[in-house]
Amino acid sequence: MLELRRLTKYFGGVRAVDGVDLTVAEGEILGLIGPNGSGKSTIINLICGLFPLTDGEVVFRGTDISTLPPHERVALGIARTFQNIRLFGQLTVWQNLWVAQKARGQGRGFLRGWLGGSRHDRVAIDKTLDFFDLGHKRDELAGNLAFGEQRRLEFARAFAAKPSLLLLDEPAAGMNAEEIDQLDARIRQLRREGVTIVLIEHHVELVMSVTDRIAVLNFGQKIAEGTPAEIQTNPLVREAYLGTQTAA
Amino acid sequence: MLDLIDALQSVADGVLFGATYALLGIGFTLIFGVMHKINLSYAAASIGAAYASLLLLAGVKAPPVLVFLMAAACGGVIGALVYFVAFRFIPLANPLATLMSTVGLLLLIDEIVVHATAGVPLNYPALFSDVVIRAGAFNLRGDLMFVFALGCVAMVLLWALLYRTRLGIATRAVSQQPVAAQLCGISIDGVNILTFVITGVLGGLAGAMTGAAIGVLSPLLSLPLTVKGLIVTVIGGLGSIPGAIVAGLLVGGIENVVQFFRGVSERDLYVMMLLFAFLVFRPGGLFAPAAGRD
Amino acid sequence: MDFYLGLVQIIGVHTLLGLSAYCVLLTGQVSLAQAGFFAVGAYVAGMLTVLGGWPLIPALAVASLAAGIVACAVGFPALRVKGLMLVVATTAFGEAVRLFFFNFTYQLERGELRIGPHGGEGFRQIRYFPENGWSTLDVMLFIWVVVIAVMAALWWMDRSRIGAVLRAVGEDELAAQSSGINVTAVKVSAMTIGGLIAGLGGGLFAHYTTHIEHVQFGVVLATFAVAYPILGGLSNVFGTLIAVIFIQGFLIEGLRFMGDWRNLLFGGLIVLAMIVRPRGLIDAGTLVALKRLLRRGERAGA
Amino acid sequence: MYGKVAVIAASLGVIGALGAAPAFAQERTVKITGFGAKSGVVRVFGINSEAALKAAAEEINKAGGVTLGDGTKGRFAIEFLDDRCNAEEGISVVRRIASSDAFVAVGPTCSNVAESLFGILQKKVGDASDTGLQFPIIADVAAKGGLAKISEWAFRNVPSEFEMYKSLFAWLKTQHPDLKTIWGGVEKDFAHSNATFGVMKSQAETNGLKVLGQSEWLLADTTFSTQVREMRRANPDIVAISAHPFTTCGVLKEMDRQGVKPKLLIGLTSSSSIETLQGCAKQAEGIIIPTSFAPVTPEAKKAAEQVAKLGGSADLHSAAAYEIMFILKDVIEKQKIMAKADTVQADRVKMREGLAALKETNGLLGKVGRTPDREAIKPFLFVHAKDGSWQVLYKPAS
Repeated sequence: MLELRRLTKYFGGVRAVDGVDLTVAEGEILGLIGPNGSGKSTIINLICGLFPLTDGEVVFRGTDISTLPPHERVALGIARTFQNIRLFGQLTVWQNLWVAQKARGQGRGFLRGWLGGSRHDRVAIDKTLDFFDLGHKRDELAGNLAFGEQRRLEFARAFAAKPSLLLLDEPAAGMNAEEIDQLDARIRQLRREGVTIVLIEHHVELVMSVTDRIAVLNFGQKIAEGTPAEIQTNPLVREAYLGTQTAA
Repeated sequence: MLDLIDALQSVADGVLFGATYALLGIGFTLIFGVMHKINLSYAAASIGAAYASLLLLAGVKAPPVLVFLMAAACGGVIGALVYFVAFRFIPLANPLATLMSTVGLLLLIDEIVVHATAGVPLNYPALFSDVVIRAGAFNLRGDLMFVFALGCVAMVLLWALLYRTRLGIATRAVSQQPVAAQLCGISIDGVNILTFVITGVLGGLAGAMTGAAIGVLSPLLSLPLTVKGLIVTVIGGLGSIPGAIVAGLLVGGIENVVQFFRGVSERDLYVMMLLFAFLVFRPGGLFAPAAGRD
Repeated sequence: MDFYLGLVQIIGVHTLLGLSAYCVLLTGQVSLAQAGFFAVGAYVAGMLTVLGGWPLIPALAVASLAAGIVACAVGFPALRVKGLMLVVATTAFGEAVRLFFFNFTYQLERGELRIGPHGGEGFRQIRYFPENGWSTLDVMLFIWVVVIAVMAALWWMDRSRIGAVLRAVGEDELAAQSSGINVTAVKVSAMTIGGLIAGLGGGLFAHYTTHIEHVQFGVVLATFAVAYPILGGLSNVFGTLIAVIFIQGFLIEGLRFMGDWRNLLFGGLIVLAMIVRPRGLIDAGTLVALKRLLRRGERAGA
Repeated sequence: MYGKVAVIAASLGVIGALGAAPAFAQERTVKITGFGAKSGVVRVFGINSEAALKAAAEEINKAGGVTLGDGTKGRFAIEFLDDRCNAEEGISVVRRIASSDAFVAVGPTCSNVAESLFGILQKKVGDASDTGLQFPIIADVAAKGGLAKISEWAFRNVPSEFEMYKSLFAWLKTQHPDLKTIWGGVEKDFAHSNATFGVMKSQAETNGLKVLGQSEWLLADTTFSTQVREMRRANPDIVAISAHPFTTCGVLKEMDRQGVKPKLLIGLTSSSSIETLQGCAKQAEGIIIPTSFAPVTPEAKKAAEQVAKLGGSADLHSAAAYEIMFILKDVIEKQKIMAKADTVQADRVKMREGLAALKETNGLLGKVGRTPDREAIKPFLFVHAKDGSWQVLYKPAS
């Protein structure tokens, strides 16, 4: 469904991403891991179109989307969360989803899309909120939520865009064990509903348990790819992690 | 041929006067660098300092040099006051509130000057006003040369202060990493006040230079100088001191060239349109870093 | 009585000016071009009624449209930049508009008189209101019908998804983009709406002051345009109205008894207001408190 | 609501005096409201006008006051409101005055305010289809040409610059037949300067001077070198500058630096004030300006002293305000104005008619003629700057 071909991004002289080839199949959960600064978040940003590519292509469902602006990529079905939470703090929880949701509704009439949508759409937002266990907070300002709730809301907002490909950038960072379990369950549930997921995560247990395949990055290059079991025994991966992140 | 010489002469005059724009630009840029906020009352405070120097020395027959120094000192005091009135008590998270409070202060300073002088233009002393350096068909005004030189000296001192003293290092640390700087024991409040005093001194000098270059002071000046200062700041690139200097001289020169070719009625129209185009198509300023920031 | 009616007219027109900046501020942009759009509206409406002999309402509609088109055209390039860059770019644009009218002369012979804009000397005798028998009260009511219509439209827009989208862009452009919002389109639309409203305000301004000239549309007016919503708070349209009443009603007319002190207080009180209420006179907190009060009242009533 | 307090406070004197006193009281207060700029760069105009109005009112009151329509004596009381040279505020101020018992207002300072103000007045008296304000206003300062034409309720006691420069150039022709060429300088974005410059230019040509060209600058400009260079190149005999003190001084100083020394300098009427001398007395030495005021007659001297005592300075603008008080006194007496709360409407009409009917008034320098356009033809003289003060150069016989 998503294909990255020789994906390359230089910042000045720094090769943040250096010729990465990667394929994500329909319906799978792909884990993207690597030490800090290995280029994981940059890849997400490139898939979303936040920076122009230095070289290579991003192909989504057979079409090259490398030059599309970010909002059009969302319209095609690519949604994301941010590593450092970026909610609309002065909007309510409900409005955060509202903003994201209707962007896809434009096809069904411009006015309706912009003015607030049908009853069906509103119900959909409430359902999403309930699914992410935020129903009771719907009228709170997003900025006033607790940290874990903010993470959930980011996830919910990305999901509200009804994506077929969801890019999660460290959704478990700062969460406690219970919250991570819930996250695990939600990711699995989404996969059952047919959403393809790319997951960047440092939390090894979560990655190992939930993903189908894992790609490992180091210094902007892909150094390994395979099932979780294969990755765990890959010497290259060990080497990449040993010096930098033994604790992981 | 005459036209060419005239055009060049216009550029030269403009560039020399541009030294005052450059000083104002540096002031705006320094405050922006340290606080990430715009101080719209800056040019008004500069003119206010020049006025204060005249009023405080009204009784004595002070030599112009003393008036200039007085203006710089007043500028420093006013700078500190501006910080306490318009910045100190407004939370950092509300940049719009600071923007507005400095607008209020601009109006207040202007009105204080108007009340103190009834809005009447005042004679401002100049040094070397009777000296004209002639080079062929070319004339360079002695007083403008002096103003220009004074501006250069101020810039060099500022550079030395920022890069060669502990105070300067602290200032730059705060502008780059406020939290880390605090952890290293630097008082942000102290650095902020210092920045306002330094920029205030520069502003006082700029005000005095403006007064000396025109020969008269009027509260009419504060609004156009605010606009000029902002223009210089953004053309030079936010936070860039060399940018502000070059931009100040450039704006002074371009203004006079356009006036020479298109006349005064259309001068500002063209300057504004040029500026608009420049900002939109080269938003990073003259010395923009190669890669865009996110 | 006339005095109060006149003051209410001024408040109405300035509210329109403030609301035009409000729309743009919601998307997080400080635009000092609003005075320019206001000027376009004033000159277009004035020329249509005086030179073209048009009735007021179509003239206002065209003026508003013209200012909207100008705003849209300038929005595309200008909104590529943000923050201080945008402030200066829009100042430059606003000044360019003012200077255009400084150089703009288009006069027609009417009997022995020459009428129409005359460069630096301005555009005299835009007397549609008195010539058509409008009393001060009529004018005031007319202005307020327009103001209330605009406020209602904006209030409703604020509550709709558009409002949420505008604010989302204002808070975090990157997140908004990543939520599928075309940020450029939203910002340019906000600018266009702002232009439409400013044009309407400018058209009314030209007619109740009867004379317009370039100096009226300078940086000071542009600053006031953004000062109203900032001072009033961006949580809803009433903040702007309150701020206009505060400035025009209280600081300018209300403090008149202070004599010479009035003008010193003007700037000082603006500073003070910002220190005391950095998020504006009416902020989200005020609204919550008000709602609570209302709810309690309802409960007590029921 | 806020404004009400002030209005009440301000009109309390009138209402109180009228309400409390019996019908045949010996004395009544006649409140005259002046308005103009008392803030911003033109503050000095407001200060001077206010002082002049008060000085004149004091003078009249001392001499027994004004005789009202019912034979009682009235005493003038002056109030002065600030319009900040802003058209909207000027309209507000006049509406405020018109909402009180005032039957006339004196002002404004700025021509752009006058433009708007006169625009909201009824254009033609008795035109029922015109709902403009019916309230007489007499201007003391606003100098832009032809303003009173806008409405029949608008009057001015402002000197006619056309007449002044016409006379000045004619006089120059006789005095300095050797001067052949002239160069102009104009503050382009200030309507008054710009309009007056047109007058200067046409009068110079009429009197056989060759106009070599002109330099232009803006109200708040800071460099004049390019403009003055053009001037130097042309090497004119005369330089005529139509600009207000701030840029007049800026240009004069630049001329000094570049060594441009024309045989004669001419300035704008408004620059014949103390401001120019404070800004650049040395460079302005010798500049000739026609003005409608100088302390040359005993009356004028006395007026100047009184105005100075009240913290103002008498110049051609504030002298006009001073004269206006005496004009108002005459009209009140001639038209039997009552100055009572219940006669306001009639008083206003009478005031307007009285002002319109004037053929001549007494000015500080002599008789002042009135035109059908409701403008004044004031006597004037030519002053020049000498040793840091304005001195009379010549007084044309009028």
